[in-house]
Amino acid sequence: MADEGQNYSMFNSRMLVDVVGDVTDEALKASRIKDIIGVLAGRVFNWGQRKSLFPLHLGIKCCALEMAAAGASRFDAERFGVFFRSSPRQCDVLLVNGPISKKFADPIVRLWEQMPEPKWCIAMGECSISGGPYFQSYNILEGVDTIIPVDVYIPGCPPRPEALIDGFDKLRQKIIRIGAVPSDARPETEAPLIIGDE
Amino acid sequence: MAEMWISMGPQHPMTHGLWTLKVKVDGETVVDTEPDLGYIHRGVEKICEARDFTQITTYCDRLCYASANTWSHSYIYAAEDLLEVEVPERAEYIRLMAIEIQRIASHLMWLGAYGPDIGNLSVMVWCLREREMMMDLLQELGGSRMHYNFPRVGGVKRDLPHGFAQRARAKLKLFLNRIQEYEALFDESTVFLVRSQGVGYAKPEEMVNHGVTGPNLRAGGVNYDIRWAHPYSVYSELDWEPPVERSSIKGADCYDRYRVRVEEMRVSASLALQALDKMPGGADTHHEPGDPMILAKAPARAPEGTTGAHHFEDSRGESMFYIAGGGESRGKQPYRVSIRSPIFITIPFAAKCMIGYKVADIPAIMGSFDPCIGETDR
Amino acid sequence: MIHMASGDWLNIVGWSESLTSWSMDNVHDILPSNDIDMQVTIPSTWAWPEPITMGPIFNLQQGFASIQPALESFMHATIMCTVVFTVMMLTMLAIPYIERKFIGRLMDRLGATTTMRSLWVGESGVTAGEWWKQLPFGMGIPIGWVVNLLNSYWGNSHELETVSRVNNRSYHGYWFLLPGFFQAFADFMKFATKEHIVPKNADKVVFETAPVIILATTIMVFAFVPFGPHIYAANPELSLLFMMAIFGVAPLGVFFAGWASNNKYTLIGGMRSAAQLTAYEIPLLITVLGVAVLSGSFNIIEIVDFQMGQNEGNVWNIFLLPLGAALFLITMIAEVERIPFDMPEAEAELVEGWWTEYGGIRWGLMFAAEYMRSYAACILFALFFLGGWEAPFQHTLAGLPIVGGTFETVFTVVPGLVWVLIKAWLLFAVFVWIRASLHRVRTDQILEFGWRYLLPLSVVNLVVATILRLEVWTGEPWDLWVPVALTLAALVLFVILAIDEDEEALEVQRRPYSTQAVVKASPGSHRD
Amino acid sequence: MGKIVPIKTQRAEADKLAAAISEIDGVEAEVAERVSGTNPRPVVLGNSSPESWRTLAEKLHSEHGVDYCSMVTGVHWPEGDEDKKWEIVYHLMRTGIRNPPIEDGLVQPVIVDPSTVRGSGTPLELELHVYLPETRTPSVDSVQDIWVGADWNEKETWDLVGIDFDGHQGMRRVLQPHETPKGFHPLQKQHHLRYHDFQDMYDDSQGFMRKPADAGKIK
Repeated sequence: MADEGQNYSMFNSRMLVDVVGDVTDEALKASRIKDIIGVLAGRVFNWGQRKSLFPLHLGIKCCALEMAAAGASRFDAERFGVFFRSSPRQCDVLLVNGPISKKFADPIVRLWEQMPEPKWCIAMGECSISGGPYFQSYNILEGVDTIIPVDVYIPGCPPRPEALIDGFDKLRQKIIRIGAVPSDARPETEAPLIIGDE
Repeated sequence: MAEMWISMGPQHPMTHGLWTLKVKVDGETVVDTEPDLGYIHRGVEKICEARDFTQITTYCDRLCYASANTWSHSYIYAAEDLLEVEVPERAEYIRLMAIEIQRIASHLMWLGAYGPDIGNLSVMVWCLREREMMMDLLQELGGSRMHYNFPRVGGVKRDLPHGFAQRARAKLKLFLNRIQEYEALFDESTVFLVRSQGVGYAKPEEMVNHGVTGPNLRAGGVNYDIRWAHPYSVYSELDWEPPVERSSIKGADCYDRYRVRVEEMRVSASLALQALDKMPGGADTHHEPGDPMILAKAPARAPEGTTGAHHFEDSRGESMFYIAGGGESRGKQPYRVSIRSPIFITIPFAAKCMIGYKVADIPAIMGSFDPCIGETDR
Repeated sequence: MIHMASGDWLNIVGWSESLTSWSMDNVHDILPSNDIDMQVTIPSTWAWPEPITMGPIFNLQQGFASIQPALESFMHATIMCTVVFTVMMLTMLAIPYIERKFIGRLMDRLGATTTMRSLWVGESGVTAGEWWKQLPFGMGIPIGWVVNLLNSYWGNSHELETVSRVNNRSYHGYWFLLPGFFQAFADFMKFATKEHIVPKNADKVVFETAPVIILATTIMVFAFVPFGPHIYAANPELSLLFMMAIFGVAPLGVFFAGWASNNKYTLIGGMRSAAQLTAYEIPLLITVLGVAVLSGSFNIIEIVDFQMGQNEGNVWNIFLLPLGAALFLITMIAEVERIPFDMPEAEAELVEGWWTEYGGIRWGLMFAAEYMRSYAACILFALFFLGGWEAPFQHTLAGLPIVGGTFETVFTVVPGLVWVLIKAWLLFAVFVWIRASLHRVRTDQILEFGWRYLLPLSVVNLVVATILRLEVWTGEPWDLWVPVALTLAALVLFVILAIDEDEEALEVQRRPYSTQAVVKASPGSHRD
Repeated sequence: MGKIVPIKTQRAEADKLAAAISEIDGVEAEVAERVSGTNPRPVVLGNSSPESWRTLAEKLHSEHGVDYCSMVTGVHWPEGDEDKKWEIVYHLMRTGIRNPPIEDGLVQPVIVDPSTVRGSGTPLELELHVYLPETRTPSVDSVQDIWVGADWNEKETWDLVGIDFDGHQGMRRVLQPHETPKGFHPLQKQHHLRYHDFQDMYDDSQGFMRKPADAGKIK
């Protein structure tokens, strides 16, 4: 990752690292060790990524209470590794649980940008899927997918906590199928997963 | 340390919802605050002008999502005033019970959110466990977990389901002795007392002038309550007393607001139990949906020039609906619906209360006023 | 070794010493005798016409003798460091497991339930297909057999088992698969593969080095923590001072992280943590000094042996210095920044406190470092106050008439390491219990509590320790009345202090703790 | 049984207040009846001219103890008759709340017994209408300094309905995004909701074909 903005004062042997890096990479590829490591490590990292999905502690409207109920003791989402963090840097899933008004459009895009790759977006509830009961309003965007690429849609107003946990299950199935690739590298043919219609 | 503006941004664990509090901080003490609302403004008043009277109840459920029933009832009473409908006695008792159970669920949601604000996570999970009990009861009445669309103009569409009274009594009695668990976790922990007593003072006269009502006002030692000042429903038939807290000299602080809400949960539980006992026709009889015992015939159109207004004691303060009739499609839709949100008026007051306290007190003070941003931004 | 530590068959230090010295002697013998002096000649080629000869570079035989002791101690140190590090890392895995499961139980819920089984089970029916076929040279085939075998017996090929896991609360795998134990693995694997983001106008060099400081000092603490009488990486004469010094460096890294992320929240979080840790460093050191004074030495192993020794102290320090134990617990909770002293990383108002801007592996490592510090705190409490690797009532049980024999064999067979770990894990459960029941104390109240209450109390504890050591201790084990009297006094005092209801305030319905926010808030002062 | 404020005392107090207000020129008030559910409630219904509104508000606050402003509503009547194009409704209340007295360092909570409440302590409900003729910039005197509760109500009314309040400090948009264009006040009748005239929207359940051209773009 040769980012030119580095002002490391330490020894910066970018050129040497690049050369050595390429040579060893070629050697590993030739000896097929890269495949072995790639496949085995890929399985372990895929397991790690899908078993610990940290959603962002972001409550917009009513679905936020269902998100809290899912985190509480009756529906306990933490059984599946869902642990709510409040800083976007430490989250993988942006759980959008309410209508996106024009005023909140660019803060939520900034939140999405702050999250490190690989990241996913779950649109929870009618308001984030299509504006919900407020689709005619002058101040509401018709769905989060107008501004953020969405991976899993959970219909319902509000969806029951079981549906939210099933949404996380759908996301885990997606990760096991496609792998934890960064959000911009995902194949275009990815049809949105709508729960309950298959 | 030079004074600097911190913006406790739209996404922040302290805000129970989406709003920004810009705080000018000098070191650790708060010098000036400025709230910025409107992040989930969705123009409900404009949308209601294109809906007819029964469709609007769904929007009023979704105003304050922690206490959906109280808000839909607040609208229904205003609509009944507009359409001049006489509500049968049994429907009033069913409504009162539904409102009081919803008030308990709303206060439990507040207590669950107030715990993590001051740092204790297990309170949230305990309170949500009890709230699930209350939501089960309301789910039997309304059909879904959070937004019930339960009242109709002129009464209640469905009567109590079979065996509801017995289940409700069992759950409410179990809840009454679960409150001791929360009080043990809060009142007997010196850390909570030190964190909440003496923080966020507010005097009753100042609160009334600022438009703050409800539990926040009663915490100041004044027993003003819309349910007896501007009576509605059948509160006059039941034996109850609005809980009042003996505050400190300088006014009501976070500890008083916490005490008042815990007492109010007990009063609401006893009100719901009394409503079940005194239900005309008995709580175990079951009428068919739409039976005149529970639902009166209501006109669908409001002619031009008629108005309806109702002040309602919501779990966060006084909520009010003012409806002007005579809208489109020959009066089937209202011309103008105006909604008063208690928290929309309380947040600027709470922001002023914080001046002089530490940064760490901001969630304690803001949390004690029980903000619910859904109703604030309408 | 100045002091022959108590006997324990798991004598890793001894084994590694004998191993290195045996191997070094053999190497010494195998080497060629001293008459061959090494000479190297490079034949001539077109570049250099005549051959180049280099004189005796290095006469290995005599030379080796001079470096053998240094090489030996270096080998011994590396072996011991790796052994202690692996022991620490493996046993530390229980810490997140205890935290997640115990706080889940206190919160009336299950907590994490990931098991190794989920590696081959896939996600409710969706599996990664025949992934092992992509391995070259047919290596995948045996893996395929194993996965199919596991799937057929404990996998999801059983239709009845793919019950919806959402509502079936009993479905979390078999107890012997330790459900939830591998959640920490999964979290760390995920942290390792996250994108690394450095905020644009952050102070890059400091932003990168802060996690290194925190992690390095936390691991260095374990160099001096003995896991058993003969399991330690280093055992200098003043190991206690070394460890306490290193323990105190991590807040510097916390402050660097707070400063470098160029974010108002982290700046406040960093300052708060620096203030809090300085306020609690001094009472901690004085309390530890009290323990050292009572046990008569600064070497942690000698402190534990003093508590264990038949002919020395033979009483655990918790019964001699109950006040010291309580102070150590409180200051350690503040030192590792757990609730109720969690202000620097306060969820409610500072979003995440000083590590808001860190994500990915840096945050993962700091998250692990925080657990390591709590683990070190628990082990230290076990060593200083709960008699380290001595089984509870070891000598009295062994002395019992009939049953004594079995206890005797049990205590000899079970190594000291096991007792240290049990005590440390139980103590971490107390940490989690405190986290589940207390609220977060405000920063100025934390500092004020630290300076006004803990500091004088720790000095009192030091005075009690010196009096006990000089006046009451007569060289041989404590006679019984001393610990009993001290513990009883401490318990009575605790009960009296715990009753903090102010009757007069209660019956007049005044509030016991009404304190002013502007005026300094302290518990127990009754003012309206 | 539960104690509530008896209707008779409330109506008597309402009549007294209505009579007192009617004396101010430009203001006429009478006691109307609002029935919600089963309980009738006397409400002092008055309308005042824009000029005499400020004096009415000060008199209410100082003499009649009306200490609580519940809500300010703005209504736009484009087809209304000539001088009633804009309407502002003030919902006020007399709560009769005093700070609880303090005896020997202890606060004695004020427990009002509703059934025996008399005189100026009886809670009352007022609803005052102010009508404005057709103007590009409708405006009324602000009551921000009399009832602080009306402060954010007035900001919201200007933000959504467009009625300005003279003498209001810090008038800004509270609910709408700060960058909304100057003259845009959505609750005025000339603005319509999206898909307002797509009546056949509802028979085409997906409605995708009829999405407006600017779907998906942030407006």
